[in-house]
Amino acid sequence: MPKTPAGTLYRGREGMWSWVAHRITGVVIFFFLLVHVLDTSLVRVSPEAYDAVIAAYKNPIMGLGELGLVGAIVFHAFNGLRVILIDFWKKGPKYQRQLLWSVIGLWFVTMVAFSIRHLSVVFGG
Amino acid sequence: MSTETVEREPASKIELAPGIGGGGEIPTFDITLKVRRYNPEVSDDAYWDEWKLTMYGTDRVLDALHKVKWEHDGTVTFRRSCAHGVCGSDAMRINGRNRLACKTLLKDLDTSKPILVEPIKGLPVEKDLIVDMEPFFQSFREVMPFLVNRGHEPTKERLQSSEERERFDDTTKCILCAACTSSCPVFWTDGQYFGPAAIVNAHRFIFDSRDDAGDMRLEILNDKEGVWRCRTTFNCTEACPRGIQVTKAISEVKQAILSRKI
Amino acid sequence: MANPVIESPRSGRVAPEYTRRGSSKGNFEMLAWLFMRVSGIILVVLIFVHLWTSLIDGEGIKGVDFGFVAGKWADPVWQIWDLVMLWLAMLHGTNGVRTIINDYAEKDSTRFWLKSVLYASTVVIIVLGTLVIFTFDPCPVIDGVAHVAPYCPAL
Amino acid sequence: MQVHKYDVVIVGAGGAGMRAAIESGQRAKTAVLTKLYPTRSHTGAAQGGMCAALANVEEDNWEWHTFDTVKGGDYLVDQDAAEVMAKEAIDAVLDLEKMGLPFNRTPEGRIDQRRFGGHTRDHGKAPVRRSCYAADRTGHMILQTLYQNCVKHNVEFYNEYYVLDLLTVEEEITVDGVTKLQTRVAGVVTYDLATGELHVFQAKSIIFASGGVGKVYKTTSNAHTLTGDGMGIAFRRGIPLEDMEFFQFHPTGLAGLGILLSEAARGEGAILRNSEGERFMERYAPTIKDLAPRDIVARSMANEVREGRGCGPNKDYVLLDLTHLEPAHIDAKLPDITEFARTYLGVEPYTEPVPVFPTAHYAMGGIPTNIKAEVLQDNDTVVPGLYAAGEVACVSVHGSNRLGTNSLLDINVFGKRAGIYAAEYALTADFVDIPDNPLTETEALLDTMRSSEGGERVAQIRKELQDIMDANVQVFRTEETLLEALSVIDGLEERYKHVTVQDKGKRFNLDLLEAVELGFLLDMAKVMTAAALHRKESRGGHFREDFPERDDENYMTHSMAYKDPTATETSGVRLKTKPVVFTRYQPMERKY
Repeated sequence: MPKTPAGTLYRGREGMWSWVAHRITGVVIFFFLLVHVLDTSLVRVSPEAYDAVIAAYKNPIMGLGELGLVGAIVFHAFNGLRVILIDFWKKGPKYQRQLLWSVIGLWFVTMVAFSIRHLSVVFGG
Repeated sequence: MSTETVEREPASKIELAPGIGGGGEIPTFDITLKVRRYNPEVSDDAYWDEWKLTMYGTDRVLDALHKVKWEHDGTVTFRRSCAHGVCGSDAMRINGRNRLACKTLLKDLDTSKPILVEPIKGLPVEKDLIVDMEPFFQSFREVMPFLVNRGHEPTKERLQSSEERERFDDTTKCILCAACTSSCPVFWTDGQYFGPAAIVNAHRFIFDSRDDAGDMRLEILNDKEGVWRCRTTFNCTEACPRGIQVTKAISEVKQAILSRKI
Repeated sequence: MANPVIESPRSGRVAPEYTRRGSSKGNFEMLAWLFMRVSGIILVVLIFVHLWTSLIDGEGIKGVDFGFVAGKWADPVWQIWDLVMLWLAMLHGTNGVRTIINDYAEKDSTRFWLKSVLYASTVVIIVLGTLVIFTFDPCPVIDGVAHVAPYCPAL
Repeated sequence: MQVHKYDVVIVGAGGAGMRAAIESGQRAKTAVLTKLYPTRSHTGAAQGGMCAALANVEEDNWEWHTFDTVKGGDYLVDQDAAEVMAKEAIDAVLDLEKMGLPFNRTPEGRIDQRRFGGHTRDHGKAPVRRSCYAADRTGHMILQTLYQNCVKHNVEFYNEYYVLDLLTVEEEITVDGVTKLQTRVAGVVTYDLATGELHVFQAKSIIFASGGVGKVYKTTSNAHTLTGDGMGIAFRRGIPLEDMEFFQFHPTGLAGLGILLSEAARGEGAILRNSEGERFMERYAPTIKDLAPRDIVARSMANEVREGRGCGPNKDYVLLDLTHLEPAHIDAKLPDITEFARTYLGVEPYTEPVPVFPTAHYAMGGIPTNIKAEVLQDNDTVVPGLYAAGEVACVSVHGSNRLGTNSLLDINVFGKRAGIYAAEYALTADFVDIPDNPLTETEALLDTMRSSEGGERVAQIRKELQDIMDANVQVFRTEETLLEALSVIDGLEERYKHVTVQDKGKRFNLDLLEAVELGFLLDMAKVMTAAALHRKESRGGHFREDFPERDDENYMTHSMAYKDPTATETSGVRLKTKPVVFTRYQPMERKY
């Protein structure tokens, strides 16, 4: 790229920010996936090794991390379905904004339900 | 379109509601205009310049720029021509979004804060608000943006139904201002992407019932820099000063490629 | 004071950075695009069920241990499930990261190295994961010591 | 100094320039020079349509079209040219359709047609549907279609190359025993806006298609870039300008802004009302009312305002009423202009009438040409290799008042002719040698401006020029207003010598560009005013209140304005006359 003086951030709207979020959550999930396959592979090393590592997932801090991860996955999934609707449903492009608000609504509901269950497990007895 | 016109003769005289047809004193207000300046003849660095101006209610951003150029600083440089949104010369980034300066009324912006004006993104800046448009037009030229018809040339016009014409009406509105292409986050990355404007202009011919080169255009846009780089961010649709449903048009091209390949 | 040299005539001359580097033949990008959508839909189902069983069902995350995995993989359905999930998720993710590299790597060499690393790790992870699923032994004997679990055959 | 060699060089990339380029590019080595980018030209702003007697929706023929054009131009039209235009209109429309222009269609799939001001059936009996259109962006579609076809035919464009001078040489020739000086053209000098360098384009044929001069007025529908450059360059090089006193004011410009609302609005049924709610055009043109030609409507509007029936706080505009039309109909036929009303005035045309007032729109006059688009250096001597088409030219098909849609037709018919004849000439002719030191005058012009410290601002002089032209050389004129205008322009010209540009750089020095353009504007304002002073009658777009009648005995002639520093009483403009060509229609009273 030739030298272009950097300007302000482009003020895109829902479509652009959902795409940014989609990219970021995608990368986060991908890196977790790499780690997750590796930790799961420990089952081939020994049950103890696997249990030791998995125990780490059960501490409260990791519990919050899992919450974040699930949040990322749920958003990526719902927004991915939105993108598919935009691509294949005739009226998708027209309703892309409403679709995004639905995604956010569904995400919120899902995450509230999941948080209640998951945090009570993590922080409960 | 049907040819019927309203044949009912309008009344010779009507009562006009008081104050009808706009009017009244045109209010004035003060604005701060900040323009991103860059002149490689003087310095390699860009900087912000600002002016305080008193403007009228019907003034547009272009009027403010003209006021600066004509009354304050003649070196401020930008392109413009028709000044009412049909020539596509003055696409620029106003308060962070691509707009035509001649179609953006100052009163519609938040005048309590400085109004930021920058060149459109992703094309090399040449001076102040002027960017090199050649890469943009190159992409346009590459999609075969012209009618190709292999049939016999009729003596009169080719027939086309209103429905067939309606199919591509939206994409014929394009004025090649580059607001869409330079609003696309994918285009900003490396400038290799064909960009929304080129696809819009391909769409205009792909869906024209008189055209025979749709397959070739679809093949061109099936490229790695073609439609598949579109990430449906809708920045292009929102930036288009002509209200073209750009993202939808791109989607339709994607589907046309898919349905032909599979 | 920099004195810019602007080639002339400028019209019709496109800055080299913008000249498209050859065109791609074939439908790879189209297939990749399509794959993202198809795999995406399948993954939503696979992963949501996976999350349900691991994080919500039973004791939630606290219930996950070696035994949980072993119990699951004793059933071939779950083996296939996880296998498909592994492959689709890895390919989906790899393709996603590939587009990101394509978008943001500025130099060809950077792009090449980043992609090489990406593809190598993808292969390693997919192979490793596949092997783990297929060679998994729920009752391993390590250093002559047998793993003890209710589902293991009594010695 | 860089010298480029082409068979044909076209100055301007609007409708006429690109139409010519499509023809010439396929026949000879052609370059198009434009100070903008191709699709930025003002052709794109034309809305309503392009007339041709296709007879797709009702009976029509090209002779009626010729008659309407002649009558619309108040019989000052050269009828041979009008016949060519009306006859070739049909092919011009079909050519565009075949190039891909998306015309609106009839239920049978043919090109749809609608009514337009001054276009009538059978010599004025009733309005006729003759205008072929693409919604209300016909000009936009023509411009895009022509550019698309230029891309198709690989036409070479030099974008943002501003032509500043025409290189001419004079040679003595003897015709019928009379010896005179024949002007020959060698090429043009251009200023590359991106780099600030001068280039010479040597060419066998040169086509001027650089558009109009609307920016001499303040309230205008014209683009900022329409500064009469082509006319100015020709004038400075000794070529006369024909009929410059005739300038068209379009009736329906958005009040105060000048942005155009197409005549198509009235073609689709919109009407004009004054402050009393009266449809006043019934008084001025009882037969075709609101669809009378533009000069008549504009004058009627100005008269309503003058007699105190204007609307608004200053009673300075009238209303365009679309409220009796179906919103769906408006959306289908007039989407862009209703958006203009909403965007720029905040008026909702469905429910509220739109404030409008005449806006400076089109120069009927220009560089004189014959029907082959060849430029004339006097009443009958052709300048070999020099062509002009479009608004910059005066063939004269518009006479003293152009009919709506005939400009889009003009550019297509005479643009095509210019392209063909220019290429054919170039294939047989030799290059004329570039004169020694071709850049001297241009360099001097630019250097003076760049180095001047006189402190006069371009914008200030231009504003004063536009103000005086708006006030004194508008719809109504008198000897008094014109003389005053001329003396003001003289004063401005004096001040222009001390004009200072702030931008001293080379790259994209648009400050300098505006200063140069102002020079052309001043020249053209002077020519227009002097020509208006010369014509002591009222005809078409030129209405002298001190001579309110048409005077066929003394003024059934074209005016030819020559640059002549000795003509001090008219600021260096010498006026001569040129006979009008009559073929089949004799002058009659012009009533609608």
